[in-house]
Amino acid sequence: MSDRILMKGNEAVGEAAVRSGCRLYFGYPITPASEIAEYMAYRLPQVNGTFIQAESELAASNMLYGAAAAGKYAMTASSSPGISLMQEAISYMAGAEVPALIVDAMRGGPGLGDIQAAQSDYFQLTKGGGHGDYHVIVFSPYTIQEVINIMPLAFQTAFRYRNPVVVAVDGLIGQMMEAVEFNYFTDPEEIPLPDWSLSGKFRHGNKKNVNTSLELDPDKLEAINWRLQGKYHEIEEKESRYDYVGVDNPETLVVAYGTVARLTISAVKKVLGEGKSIGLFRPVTLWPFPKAALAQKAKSAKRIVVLEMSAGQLIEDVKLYVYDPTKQYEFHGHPGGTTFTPSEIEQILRG
Amino acid sequence: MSDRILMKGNEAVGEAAVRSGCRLYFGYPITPASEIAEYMAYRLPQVNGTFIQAESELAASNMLYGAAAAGKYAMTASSSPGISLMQEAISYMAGAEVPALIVDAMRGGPGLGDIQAAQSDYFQLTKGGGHGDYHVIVFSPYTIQEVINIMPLAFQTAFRYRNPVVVAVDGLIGQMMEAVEFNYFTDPEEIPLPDWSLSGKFRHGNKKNVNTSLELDPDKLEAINWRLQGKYHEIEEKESRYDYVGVDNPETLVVAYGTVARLTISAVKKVLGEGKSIGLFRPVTLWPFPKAALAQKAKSAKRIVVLEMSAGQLIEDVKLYVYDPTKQYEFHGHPGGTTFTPSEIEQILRG
Amino acid sequence: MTKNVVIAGFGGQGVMLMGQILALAATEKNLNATWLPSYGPEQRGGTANCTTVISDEEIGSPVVDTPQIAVIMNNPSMEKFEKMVEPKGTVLLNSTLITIEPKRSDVTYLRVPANELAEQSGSQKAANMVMLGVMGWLWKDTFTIEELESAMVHKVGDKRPQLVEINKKAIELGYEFAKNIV
Amino acid sequence: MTKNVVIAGFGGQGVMLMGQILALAATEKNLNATWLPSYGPEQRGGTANCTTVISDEEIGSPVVDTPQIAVIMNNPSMEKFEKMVEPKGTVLLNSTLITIEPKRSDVTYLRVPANELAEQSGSQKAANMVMLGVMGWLWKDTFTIEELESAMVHKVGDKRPQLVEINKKAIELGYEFAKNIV
Amino acid sequence: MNEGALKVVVDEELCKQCELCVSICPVHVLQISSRINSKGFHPVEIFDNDKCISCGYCAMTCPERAIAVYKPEVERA
Amino acid sequence: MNEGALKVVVDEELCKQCELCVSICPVHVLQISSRINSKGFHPVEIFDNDKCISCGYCAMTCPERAIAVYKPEVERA
Amino acid sequence: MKVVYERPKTLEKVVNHYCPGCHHGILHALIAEVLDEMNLADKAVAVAPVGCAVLAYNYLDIDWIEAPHGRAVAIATGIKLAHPDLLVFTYQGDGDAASIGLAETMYGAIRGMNVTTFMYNNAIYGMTGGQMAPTTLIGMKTTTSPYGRDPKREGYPVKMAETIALQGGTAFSARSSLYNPRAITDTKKYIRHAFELQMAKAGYTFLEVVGTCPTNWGMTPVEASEFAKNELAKFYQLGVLKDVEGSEQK
Amino acid sequence: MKVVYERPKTLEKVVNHYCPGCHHGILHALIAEVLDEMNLADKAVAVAPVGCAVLAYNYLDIDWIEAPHGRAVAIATGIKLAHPDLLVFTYQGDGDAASIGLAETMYGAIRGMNVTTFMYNNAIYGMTGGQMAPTTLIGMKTTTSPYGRDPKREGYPVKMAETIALQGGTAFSARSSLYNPRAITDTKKYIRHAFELQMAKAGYTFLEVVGTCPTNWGMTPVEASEFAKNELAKFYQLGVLKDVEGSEQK
Ligand SMILES: Cc1ncc(C[n+]2csc(CCOP(=O)(O)OP(=O)(O)O)c2C)c(N)n1
Ligand SMILES: Cc1ncc(C[n+]2csc(CCOP(=O)(O)OP(=O)(O)O)c2C)c(N)n1
Ligand code: SF4
Ligand code: SF4
Ligand code: SF4
Ligand code: SF4
Ligand code: SF4
Ligand code: SF4
Ligand SMILES: [Mg+2]
Ligand SMILES: [Mg+2]
Repeated sequence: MSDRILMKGNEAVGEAAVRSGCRLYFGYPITPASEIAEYMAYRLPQVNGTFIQAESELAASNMLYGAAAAGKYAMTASSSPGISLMQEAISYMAGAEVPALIVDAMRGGPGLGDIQAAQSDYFQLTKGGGHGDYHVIVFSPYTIQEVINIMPLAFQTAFRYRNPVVVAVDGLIGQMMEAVEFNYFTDPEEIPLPDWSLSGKFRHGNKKNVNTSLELDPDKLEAINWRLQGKYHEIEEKESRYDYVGVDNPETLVVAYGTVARLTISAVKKVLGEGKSIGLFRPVTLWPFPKAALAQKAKSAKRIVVLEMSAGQLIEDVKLYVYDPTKQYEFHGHPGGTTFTPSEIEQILRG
Repeated sequence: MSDRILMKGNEAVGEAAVRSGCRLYFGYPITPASEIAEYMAYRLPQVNGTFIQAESELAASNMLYGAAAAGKYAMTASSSPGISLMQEAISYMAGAEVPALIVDAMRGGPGLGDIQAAQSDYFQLTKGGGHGDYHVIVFSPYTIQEVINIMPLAFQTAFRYRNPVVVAVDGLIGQMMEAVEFNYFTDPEEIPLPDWSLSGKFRHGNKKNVNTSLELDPDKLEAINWRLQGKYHEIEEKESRYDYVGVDNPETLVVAYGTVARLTISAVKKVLGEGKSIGLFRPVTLWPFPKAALAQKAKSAKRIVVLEMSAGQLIEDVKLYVYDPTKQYEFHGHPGGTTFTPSEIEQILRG
Repeated sequence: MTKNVVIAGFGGQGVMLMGQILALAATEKNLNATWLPSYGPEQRGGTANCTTVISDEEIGSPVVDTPQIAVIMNNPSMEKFEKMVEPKGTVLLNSTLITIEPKRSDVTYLRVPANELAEQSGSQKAANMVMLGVMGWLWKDTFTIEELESAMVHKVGDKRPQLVEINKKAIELGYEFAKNIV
Repeated sequence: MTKNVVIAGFGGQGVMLMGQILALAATEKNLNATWLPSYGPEQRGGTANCTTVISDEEIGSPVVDTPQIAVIMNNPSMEKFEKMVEPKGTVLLNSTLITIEPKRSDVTYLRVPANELAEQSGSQKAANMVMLGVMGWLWKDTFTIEELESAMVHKVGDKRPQLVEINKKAIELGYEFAKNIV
Repeated sequence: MNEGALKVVVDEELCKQCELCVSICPVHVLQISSRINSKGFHPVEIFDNDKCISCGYCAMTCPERAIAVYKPEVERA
Repeated sequence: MNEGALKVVVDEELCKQCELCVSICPVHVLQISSRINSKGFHPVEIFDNDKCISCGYCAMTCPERAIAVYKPEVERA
Repeated sequence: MKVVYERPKTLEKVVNHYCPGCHHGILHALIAEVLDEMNLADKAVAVAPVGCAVLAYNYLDIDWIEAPHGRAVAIATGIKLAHPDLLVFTYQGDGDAASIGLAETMYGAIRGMNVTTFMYNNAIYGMTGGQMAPTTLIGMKTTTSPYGRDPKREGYPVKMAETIALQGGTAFSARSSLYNPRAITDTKKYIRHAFELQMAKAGYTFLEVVGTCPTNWGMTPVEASEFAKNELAKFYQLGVLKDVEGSEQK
Repeated sequence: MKVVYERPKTLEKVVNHYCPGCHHGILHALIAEVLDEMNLADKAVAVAPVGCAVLAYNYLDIDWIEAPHGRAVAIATGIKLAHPDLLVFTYQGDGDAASIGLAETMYGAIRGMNVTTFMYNNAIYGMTGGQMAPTTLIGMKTTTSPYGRDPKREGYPVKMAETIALQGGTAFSARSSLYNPRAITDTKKYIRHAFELQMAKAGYTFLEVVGTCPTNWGMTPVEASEFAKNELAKFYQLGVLKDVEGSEQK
């Protein structure tokens, strides 16, 4: 028998976190993310970890804030309304440079909406749903296997840049099962405690550590902000990730991420088989957005098709980054928890 | 003696609300918005209104939600971190079409930041800091007099479209004093109670009213979302507002809003006097953004200068809406609570 | 090779489990597999369905709009899914419960008296396992009935060992039934 | 006509009030006026300053980076604001407290023993009113000393009527002092 | 007195076969019927109208408020 | 015993002239001095060292912890 | 024949979405009965929670609003202050009122708002599929306390009626249940009393109702009612904790 | 000479930003003294609030984090679970801990987290300039209760130590003050006891400290101390409300 196992997306999120070295989970139940918490409630005690059901998403995100500031791989997960409640904490963590990991299984909105998969929180995640000039790094895997591959990277990236990271999935990835493989297991003891960690002075050379996002002197705060902008720039340079399937200089460029990209891939392959000059550009990081790569791939394209499970958010960035008014832009969206069907996508791609 | 009085911006916000017919205020103190609450705590009891110091911004925004859903002019005010805490409620109110009014006196971020004036929450306000495909209408006055003129319009617009409205000011407008005039006073008794109001069946023909943002059937939720998008489109058509000072076909187009626009105006006039072909485009609504007008004004411009008290947010929209890669875009920002000085702006404008 | 099936019925009929066992059997044969659930807007009770795709290649979409096979366990699902099956596809219906008349001429209908056969296996509730047996026959070039049964045991055995024998019986009854009528 | 002044000192020296009274006096003359406060990063104690602009036209920026006049009440403010005053501008300094030597030759310095004069008026704390009197003289073509005093009464009278007389005295002392030295 | 009329009338479409009424009835006159409603439930029925004391307990307990209870008018002696 | 040494030593830069120590001293030996520190406060001083009983109340009460208190060693008789 | 019981007028005649035997339905009906008896249905606005009762607005023929999770009392506060003549109440789950919404609920009591809260305590998060609630008993297994609630790991059950009773603005705080006709009668009495106090502007009124969740407890409805009686109502003692009017103090 | 009192080692030698005579400084010093005496400074992490104590991290020579307004106990929970061997405490204002952060504070107690909270009760929002706090006394005028706190309009003062004492996971809940040497001594004793209980993993420890705000009360420091003694400490009675160890129950 192989090492491949059939696993639910949400459970894979949990197992991947455990194998990345995460031993602290703070969460509040919400469909369609609850199984992540449930899996962790069951799994963490087996590996000497701690699962806490917080009293709210506010509390969960602030517990996470504390644990990550203490230098540990820690996480929370929620879905759209719960993520809205975390915006203050996220802005704080960005400002105080705390490497927290947040999984967002997006669902239909606005408001209570429904509990089906959606991508209507692209702006919230990429433009800063909270206040201030900050960015969180947003990974957007499109299969359960990619979730598994990205989780350790997500933790490492958070710690490398001391920045909050969001892994954005959706109800569909979370609820489906797929045959997957885990080829890593990191012992948390082997993850070094950073010297900035709040862990008691005795753990870091008896010099006190302070973690704060406060700076009452506006000139100093401006300087901090420009330093943060420098960091964001470095992240844009180094961490923009994307995937591309198609011909080299496509006439039609399709842009989609996450679940929609997955639904699109077969359709793209099909019309490729029919001889169409087409390609699918799939941002793997939504922020930093792989701008340069997109602009490059879009060079040859006359028609740019953006598919999202929203009323049109990614499309704005695509236009901004391609920045060529001579091209034809086409947007197709499903806001509110409905998904594209493969045949619908085929029809769109055929034009 | 004239009717003009010297008044603090934050107090003017309160007085303008009272004179617009608002008798319900729910707020939580925060610098630099606290005087709005303080003014209302003192003023509302004089006019039979109700001031409530909520236990938090979450509570304040939800009290507001209830009061506005009950069909009354009601408001809250806060500043950046407090506005982050309102994102869930704002998304709900947009989804449930509740005409609430929120004043945001923006301050330096991210996180706790400082308490000085800033404009770093442009994205949060205009792209939806909360989850889902929604928009709030955002007014951005640049003087205390304009605050006074906009407040009644803000309430009326909220009710006309059943949509949350934000009046975005900043610490500078809130803290400064200026000679202003009030030329209206609406008796709240004269504002008709909408038929959708939650006010007891006996007040609306004994047919029950339900206010909800929930729709568990994704097809129906998608339909609701497209209807909302239709409303947003109508608002974009009808409610985009801007102001322009300068020559007709400027070579240099400056774009700025709120306090920065005000600081810029004298400088623009000065260099206009020196014979420079220049103009200041000032969006008065940040959403809906006056796209068409901007694109039109930008036609002649070779150089487009965007000034913001942020690390660069408005600039993205300016590029997106002007959408002309042949132009030269210039961004100057002050994130973190510092302001431009008039001479700094002059220097920038001279190029 | 890429195969897919949609399985639909009431919440309590075990349609989710069926789809999962099929996906597991494929996984245990080192194939790729996806299983995708879909619940109706009603939280509890109501209808539910799932889609299983198995393949020896990477699976593109786990969402299938024109399934090769539809396993249909009740009337409401018949109304919804009969029309979605691809031309020349197969509709596998629980004839014990479904009273709606088939409407298409371009698909093959297999009427399985699943509840009755289930009762023979020892429990009314094993109707889903009967249908699984039929699926085993239809997908017999992918896995053997023993492999299917072993996937069932891996899925169910830990939590409810008492059901293993009944389920095996039901799978076999379904398999035999299919063998005889197909 | 557009006039502006920056007033700076310790938190408790009443610099904010000075600026507000000037703005109010202008408003009561139907002029436009803005008053803009600025507190140091320290919440309490520390330094504070404000800017008042008055004009018969619409006022552009309430922020002034090269003020025509700076009223300086303590040493830290001297270090910060002396250099900002526009060439040919006026630096009005509280000579009772400021020990720093003036450094510029392109501005006019007016040294006012504000605390001493305030004491003559009845209260040490009225040093700001003395300075206001001096401002009244400097801006005498905009409003009369009576108009300035009346703005002071409108601002202070309701809350602290007991201060009105002392303040008036102090304003007058400042005004007279200015008249004699300018 | 209207002897024949049922003291307990069940709205069969509302019943979810939870059996709370059956378990609470002090005189044990309720049972699950063999009929089936459109949601697939077998609604409750009264099988011994005479014994029913019209206490209303079943109605009070029914989460669906599927039950109405009546009491024969007492004839004046 | 080191007779001349002060029992109460005030760090004058830290003192904010709040007078809590002055008000709490059971023997009333503290007062506001005429000196001025860099923040503009007149720091507290002890004016009657002898009377001071080294109870430490002033130090405990001082929000700035600007006060240190010492007690003369008791000489063995 | 005399009517002993007929479906209350204010209870909409639709099949609700609750699981068979769930006590949510009983509580709905009791509220409807009291509204009918007090003739308040056309003057009432209710706030639905996020939780199993999220669709409660489909079941009572009065004005409704659906609140964000936990914020029901804040929403109710806004409505009440907009129209002080109305009867305003919130219908909440234990997770909604005592976990994510704890502060809002407490401040209803602290502020002495003239609104009424019904908190359905089923010791579980029903809607989301059986996670631990603040009220989950020690030892109970839920999907997020799979090893049984251990106070060292999962903390202690919250006693809301007691905590609310302690706050200054509370006019009435009580706990009741629905497991038998006697308990149901008590609950109805408390509902009426709470509404009367609210209309008399006496302050905040709070009723914790110990209910069931057969589905997530993995029990039949009858077993669940037994569990409510023998386990839940043992730990969460029934009765009046505070009543500004009565002497029924504990 | 023998040292009666010298500045504690852990209290950084900088001029703090508090107003003259504000009791915040006393509480800081006492915590520093206990940390020194228990030798815990290098094992301690503290959480600063949003409130006048927002810059507390400048004053004690230990690890610090500055929490979002009200979320201090949640932050402390995260830190404590990351490093269970540490001493973790929050230093909060009354607005921070009892208004916006009420749920987080309560859940420290409900969960029985091994962290300690110091809540400085000055009956006002100091930092933002004197608005009403949850603890503002009836009748007190503040900038947001300009007509004096009227419970019908502004609700009732919150008694945190009592409310916290009621929760299952609370090991220690007490109220003390700083208006004279006796009160200061008691406070220090409680701080030490709370830290000892925390290190013994006894559960949540909570100390409400009745302090002053001369600035926003419009009083001299000496008047403010008198007010704390004669008014605040009358309403907010001092003493131990719960102690899992002692018998000092009320
Ligand atoms: C902000 C937010 N967090 C979480 C959820 C998910 N959620 C929906 S209902 C619920 C709990 C319901 O439990 P309870 O309040 O006890 O009500 P019950 O269903 O048990 O009646 C949760 C956590 C949500 N919708 N919104
Ligand atoms: C989310 C948020 N809301 C409001 C504020 C503004 N704010 C800062 S401190 C404070 C209250 C402080 O009062 P308290 O907690 O009693 O502390 P004190 O200053 O009295 O010691 C408030 C409301 C903020 N910074 N963040
Ligand atoms: S009314 Fe009473 S006796 Fe009659 S069936 Fe109902 S519960 Fe039984
Ligand atoms: S209690 Fe109601 S729903 Fe339940 S079985 Fe009886 S009649 Fe049916
Ligand atoms: S030590 Fe005691 S006696 Fe001496 S000055 Fe201080 S308070 Fe007074
Ligand atoms: S208590 Fe301290 S700060 Fe206050 S006056 Fe005395 S020495 Fe100075
Ligand atoms: S899940 Fe539980 S609480 Fe919710 S309706 Fe079903 S039985 Fe009732
Ligand atoms: S404002 Fe009040 S609480 Fe804050 S430092 Fe000053 S006196 Fe202390
Ligand atoms: Mg519950
Ligand atoms: Mg306070």
